[in-house]
Amino acid sequence: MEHFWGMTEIASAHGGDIDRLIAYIHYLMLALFVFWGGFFILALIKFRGSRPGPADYAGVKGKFSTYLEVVVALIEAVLLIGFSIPLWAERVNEFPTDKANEVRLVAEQFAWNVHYPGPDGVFGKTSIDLVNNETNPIGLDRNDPAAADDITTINQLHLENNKPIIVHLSSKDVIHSFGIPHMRIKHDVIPGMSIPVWFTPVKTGAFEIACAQLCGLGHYRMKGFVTVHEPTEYQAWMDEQAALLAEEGEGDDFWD
Amino acid sequence: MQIPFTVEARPDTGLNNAKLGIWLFLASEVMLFGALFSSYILLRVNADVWPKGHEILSVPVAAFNTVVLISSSVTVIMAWASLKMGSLSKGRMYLLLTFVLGLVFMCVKAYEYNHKFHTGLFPSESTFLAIYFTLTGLHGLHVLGGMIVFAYFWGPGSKMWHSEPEHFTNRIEVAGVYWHFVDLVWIFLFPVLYLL
Amino acid sequence: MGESVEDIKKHVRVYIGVFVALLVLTGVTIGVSYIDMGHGVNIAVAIVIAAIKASLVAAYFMHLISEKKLIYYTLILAAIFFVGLMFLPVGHSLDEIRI
Amino acid sequence: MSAADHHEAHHQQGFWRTYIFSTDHKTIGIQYGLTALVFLFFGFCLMLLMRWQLAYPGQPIPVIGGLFSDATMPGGVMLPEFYNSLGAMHGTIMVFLGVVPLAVGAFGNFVVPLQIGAPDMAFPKLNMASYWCFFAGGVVMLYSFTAPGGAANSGWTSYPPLSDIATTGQTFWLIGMVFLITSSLLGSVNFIVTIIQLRAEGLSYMRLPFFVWAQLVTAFLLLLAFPPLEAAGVLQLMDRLAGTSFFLPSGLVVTGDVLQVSGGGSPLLWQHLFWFLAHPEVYVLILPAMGIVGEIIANNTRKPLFGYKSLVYAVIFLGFMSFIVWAHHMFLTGMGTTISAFFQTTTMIISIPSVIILTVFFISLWGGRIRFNTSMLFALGFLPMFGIGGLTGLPLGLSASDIPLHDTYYVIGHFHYVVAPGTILALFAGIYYWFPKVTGRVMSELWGKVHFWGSIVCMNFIFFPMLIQGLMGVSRRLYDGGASYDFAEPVIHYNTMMSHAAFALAVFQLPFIINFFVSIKKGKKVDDNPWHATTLEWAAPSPPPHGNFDAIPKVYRGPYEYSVPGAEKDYSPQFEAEA
Ligand code: HEA
Ligand code: HEA
Ligand code: CUA
Ligand SMILES: [Cu+2]
Repeated sequence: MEHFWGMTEIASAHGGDIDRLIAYIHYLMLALFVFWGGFFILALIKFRGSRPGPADYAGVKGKFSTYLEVVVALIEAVLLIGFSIPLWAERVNEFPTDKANEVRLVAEQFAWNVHYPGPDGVFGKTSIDLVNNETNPIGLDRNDPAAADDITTINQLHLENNKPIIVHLSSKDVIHSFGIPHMRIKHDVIPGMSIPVWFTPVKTGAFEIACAQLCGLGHYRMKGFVTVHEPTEYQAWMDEQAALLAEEGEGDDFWD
Repeated sequence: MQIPFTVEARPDTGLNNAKLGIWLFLASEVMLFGALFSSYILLRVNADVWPKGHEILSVPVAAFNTVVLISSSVTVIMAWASLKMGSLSKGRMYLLLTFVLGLVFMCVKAYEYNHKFHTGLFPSESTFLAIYFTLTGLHGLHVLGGMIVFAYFWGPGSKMWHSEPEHFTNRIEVAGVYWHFVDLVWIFLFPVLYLL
Repeated sequence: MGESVEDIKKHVRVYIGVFVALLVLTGVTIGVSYIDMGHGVNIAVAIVIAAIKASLVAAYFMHLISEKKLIYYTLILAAIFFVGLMFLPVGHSLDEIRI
Repeated sequence: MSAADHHEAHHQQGFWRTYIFSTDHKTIGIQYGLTALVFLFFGFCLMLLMRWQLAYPGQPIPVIGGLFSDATMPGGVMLPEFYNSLGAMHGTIMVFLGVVPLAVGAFGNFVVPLQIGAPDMAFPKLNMASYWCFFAGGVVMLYSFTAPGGAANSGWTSYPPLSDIATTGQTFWLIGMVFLITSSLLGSVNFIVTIIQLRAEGLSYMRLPFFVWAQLVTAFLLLLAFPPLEAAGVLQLMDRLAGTSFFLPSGLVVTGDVLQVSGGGSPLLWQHLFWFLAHPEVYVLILPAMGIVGEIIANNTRKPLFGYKSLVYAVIFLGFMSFIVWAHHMFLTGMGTTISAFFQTTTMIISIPSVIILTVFFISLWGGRIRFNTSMLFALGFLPMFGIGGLTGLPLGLSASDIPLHDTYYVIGHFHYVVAPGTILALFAGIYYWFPKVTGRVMSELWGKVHFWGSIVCMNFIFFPMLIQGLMGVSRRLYDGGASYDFAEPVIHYNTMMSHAAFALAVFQLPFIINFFVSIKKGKKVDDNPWHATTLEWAAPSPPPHGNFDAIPKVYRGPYEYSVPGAEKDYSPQFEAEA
C-alpha cells in the first residue's frame, strides 16, 4: 500500500486503490508532458528562424499524431473502465451494512457533531425543535428509548481499527465537505440530505477532518479530529463515554 | 458604410440578419425557460406534497388570458400580412390591437397577483407559489417587452415605412416571431401551473 | 419571400384556421384536466396537447414550416441541450447514494 | 440599397457618439479592452491582498492595510469575511469582467469583423448595448464592496444555502451577473449573425481563420449556456428578496435558530444550473485564447497550421461536448454509479479534442522558420502551460481520483494553469500581435520580452506548488492557507514563496503597463501588415477607418498560406488575387 508521491500516508483500506489510480494518471500525464515537451524544445531549436532555408509548406507528413491520440484515448478508457468506475461503485454501492460500525455526522457552522448510536446500535430520533447550541446541538430526543444510550461528541470522531465505518452525513445549515486526507475520503455534506459514506481505517493514530467546502467565515477552522483505536481501546472509550453520559444525564430531564 | 443583408437575404443562407438574430435569441430563450421548467420538475419530483394548480389558482381567468394571448398572436401576424399587402393603416391598426391585447393580458395578470396577495398567498408561502410567481413574472416581463416594441412600431417606428417599407415589414415579422414565442411559453405555462 | 398578395391572402386563411384549432385545443386541455385518468396520464395528455399547440404556433405563425435549414440547425442544437437540461437534474435525484 | 442611402450621409459625429456611445465595432472593442484590462488589474490586486494573508496569516499588511476600514481589516489585519469576499470577487472579476470581456468583447469585436472582411458587426446598436450592459454589471460588482457586510463572500460559485443567507453583497452579485449575462447574450447573437452573414465574398467556412472559428463556437456556448445561470440567478434573487426557498430545504438551523422559510428547495438545483453554465464557460475562457495562439503560431512559423480541418472539427466537438460534462464538478454531492459514470466518460471524451488541438499546435512548429518575437513567445508559452493545466484536469475528471483532490489546491492549481499562464498569456500574445492594427504602432520588443519571461517564471512559482499542496489535501478557500492543519505541515511553507512570486509577478506587469501606454503615443510606426500576415484584417489600413476597408476585400484562398512553394513572398494573403 504505497501512497502516491506528495500525498499523505494512507490510513484506510481503499486508499491504496485510489492512490494507484492517481499514480497511473500522473504517469500518463508525465509521459505526455515529457514526450511533447521534448518535441516542443526540439522543434524550437531545430526550426528557429535563424536557420537557413525556407519554411516547409507541407510540414509533418504521416499519421503519427493520430496514432498517439488513439493511444491516449485508449489509456484513458482503461483508467476509466478498469479503475475509476469500479472504485466508485465500491464506494457508493457496496456498503458493508452488517459488519460495520455506524455513526452520524451532523455538520454546522463551524463544527462536526458526532452522534453514535450507542450499544443498542440504533440512532435516537432527532428534531430541529430540540436543537440547543450549548446543550443539544443535534436536537437529540432523549425521550426516545433508542436515544437513551446515544453518545454525542463535538469534533471528536473515534473509530475502530480494521472495522468498516459508515458515516451518515447531514448538515444543519450550509454545505460543508467531510474530508479526511489520510483516509482518501471526502464527501459534500448537503443540508436536506443524509448521505452515507464508508471506509475502513487500517491504521491507529490521530488524523484530521478538514472541511473542504466554503461554508462561511469559519471555514478555515472547521477542523475535526479522528482517533483510530485498536478494538479494545475503542471499547474502553465507548464505555467511558457511556459512563459520562450516565453521570451527567441522570435520566431524561437533563435535556428538557 | 452599409451593413450587408439587413433587408435582403444572403443568398447562401437565405436569411437576413435580423431573422437569424431573432431565432438565435429564441434559442437562448428556450434554454432560459428550459432551465426554469427543469427546476420546476426537480422541485416537484422531490416535494412531499404538491398542490393541484386549480386548487389555488383560477382556471377560468387563466383560460381567458390564454385566449387573449392566442388572439394577439393572430393580430400580430395580421399586422405583418397587411403590411405585406401594402397597407400601413391596417398594419398599424393590428399592431395597436396586439398592444391592447397584451395590455389586457397584463391587467388580468395584475388582478390575479393582487388577488393572491390579498389572500395572503405570497411567493414565500410554498414552493408551488414560488415557482408560479417566478415563471409567470418572468413571462410577464417578456409580454411587457413585446408591448414596448409594438408601441414603438405603432408610433415613431412606423415612420420607417415611408422610406424602407420592406425593412419595416421585416421588423414586424421579427417582432412577431418573438411575440409568438411568448405566446408559446404561455401555452406550456397554462397547463403546467394551472391544470396539473 | 417574394409572395404575391394572393399568396398572403391564402396564408391569412391558414392563420385563421390555426387560430380556431388553438382555441379548440385550449378547451380540450381544460376539459381533459377535469377527467381523472391517473396522475401520469393527465400530465402526459396535457403536455402532448401543449406540444401540439406549440408546434402549430411555431410552424404557421412563426413560419417555421418554410424556414431555412440554418434555423433548423440552431433549433435542433437548442433542443438537444434542452433535453439534457430536462432529464439530468431528475436523473441525479433518482440516482442518489442509498444504502 | 438606394432606399437606405440617406442613412449613409456621413454627418460629423460628436465626441460622445465617436468615443463613448459609439456603434463602431472597433471603438467598442477598444472600450471593452480597456475596461477589461482595468478589471483584470483590479482582480489582480484583490489576489495580491489574499496572497499576503496566505503567506503571513494574521499579520497586518504593511502600509496598504491601514487604508482599509475596520469592517474589513482592523489594524491592517484581514478578517476572514473579507478574505472570502476577496476570493469570491477575484474569481468573479477575473472570469466575467476580465477574461471574457477581453477575449470575446475586445478581441472578438475588434478582430472578427476585420478577419471576415465585414464593414462592422451585424447589429452595431446591439453591440453598443452589450458593452454598456457589461459596464453596468461591472459597476454593480464594484459597488457591492460598499454594501453592508461587504461584497459577495460565498465563492464565485455562490453555492446556496450559504449564498442565500449571506450579506447584501450577494444580492449585488446576482444583479451584476444578470447584467453581465444579458451583455453576453446580446454579444453572442451579434457574433454568430456577423460570422454567418457578413463573410466576404469567397470566404467559405473552411477558409475562416481559426480565431473566427473559435469565436463562433464561443458565441454558441455563451448563447446556450448562460440562460440557465440567468434562471438560477433569478431564482436565487427570489430566495433572497422574496423569501422563497428554491434552494433551501426544510429544517435548517442557522447559528442556533430555526430558519423561518417554507423549505422544500434543493441546494443541488443551483449547482446543476450553475455548472451547466460554468463548464462551458471555462471553454469560453480558453477557446478564444486558443484562437489567438493559432493565428500567431501560423504567422510566426511561416507555414500553414498542420491539420486545419481537424482543428476546426475538434473545436466544434469540444463546444458540443462541453454542455454534457458539467456534473464533473459535482462528483461528491451524492452521485450514484450511473450518473457519475456518464459524466466521467464525457469528461474523458472531451479531453481528446483538447489533446488534438494542442497536438496540432505542436506539430505545426515542425518544419517552420520560427520568429521569436514577443507575441510568439507568449503564444509558445501558452502551449506547455495549457498542457499542464489540461493534464491536471484528468485526475479530477475521474470520480475516484477526484475524491482526495476535490476542493483542494490541486483544483486551484489545475485551473489557474489553464486560465492564468494559459489564457492570460494568450491574451497578452494577442495584445502584442494586434496592437499595430489598432494603433498603427508596435510595442517595444525588449520590454515585451522582460514581461514574458518575468510573467511565465513567476506564474510557475505560484501555481506549481499549489498542485503539491493539493495532493497533500490542503483545502481551498482557507483564510490561513491551511496553517491550522497538521497534515498540511510539509507543504505549508510554500505559501510564502508563492506569495513572493505573486508580488514579483506584479512587478513584472509594470513593464507591460508602461509599454502599453507609451507605445500608443510613441511606439514605432509600422505599415498595414507588419507581421507579413495572410488574414484579412491586415488588408485594412492601421488603424482601420470607419467602415474598415477601403474596398471590400475578396477572398481567394485559405487563411494560412505561408511559404507556398513557388510563390515569390513567403506569405500569400487571402485578399490577394493569384499572381
Ligand atoms: C479555461 C479553463 C479550463 C479548462 C480549459 C479546463 C479543462 C479541463 N478541466 Fe477544468 N476547471 C476549470 C477551468 C478549466 N478546466 C475551473 C475554473 C475549475 C474550477 C471551478 C471551481 O470549482 O471553482 C475546473 C475544475 C475542474 C474539475 C472539477 C474539480 C473539482 O472541483 O473536484 C474537473 C473535473 O473533472 C475538471 C476537468 C477538466 C478537464 C478534464 C479538462 C480538459 O478539457 C483538459 C484537456 C486537456 C488536456 C488533456 C491537455 C493535453 C495535453 C497534451 C496533449 C500534452 C501536453 C504536453 C506538453 C504541454 C509538453 N476541471
Ligand atoms: C480567469 C480567471 C482567473 C485568473 C486569470 C486568475 C489569476 C490569478 N489567480 Fe485566481 N482564481 C480564479 C480565477 C482566476 N484567477 C477563480 C475562479 C478562483 C476561485 C475563487 C473561489 O474560490 O470562489 C481563484 C482563486 C484564486 C486563489 C485561491 C483562493 C482560495 O482558494 O483561497 C488564488 C491563490 O493564490 C489565486 C491566485 C491567482 C493568481 C496569483 C493569479 C495570477 O495569475 C494573476 C495573473 C494576472 C495577470 C498577470 C493580469 C495582469 C493584468 C494587468 C496588470 C492589466 C494591465 C492593465 C492595463 C494595461 C490597464 N486565485
Ligand atoms: Cu464547513 Cu467549510
Ligand atoms: Cu468543468
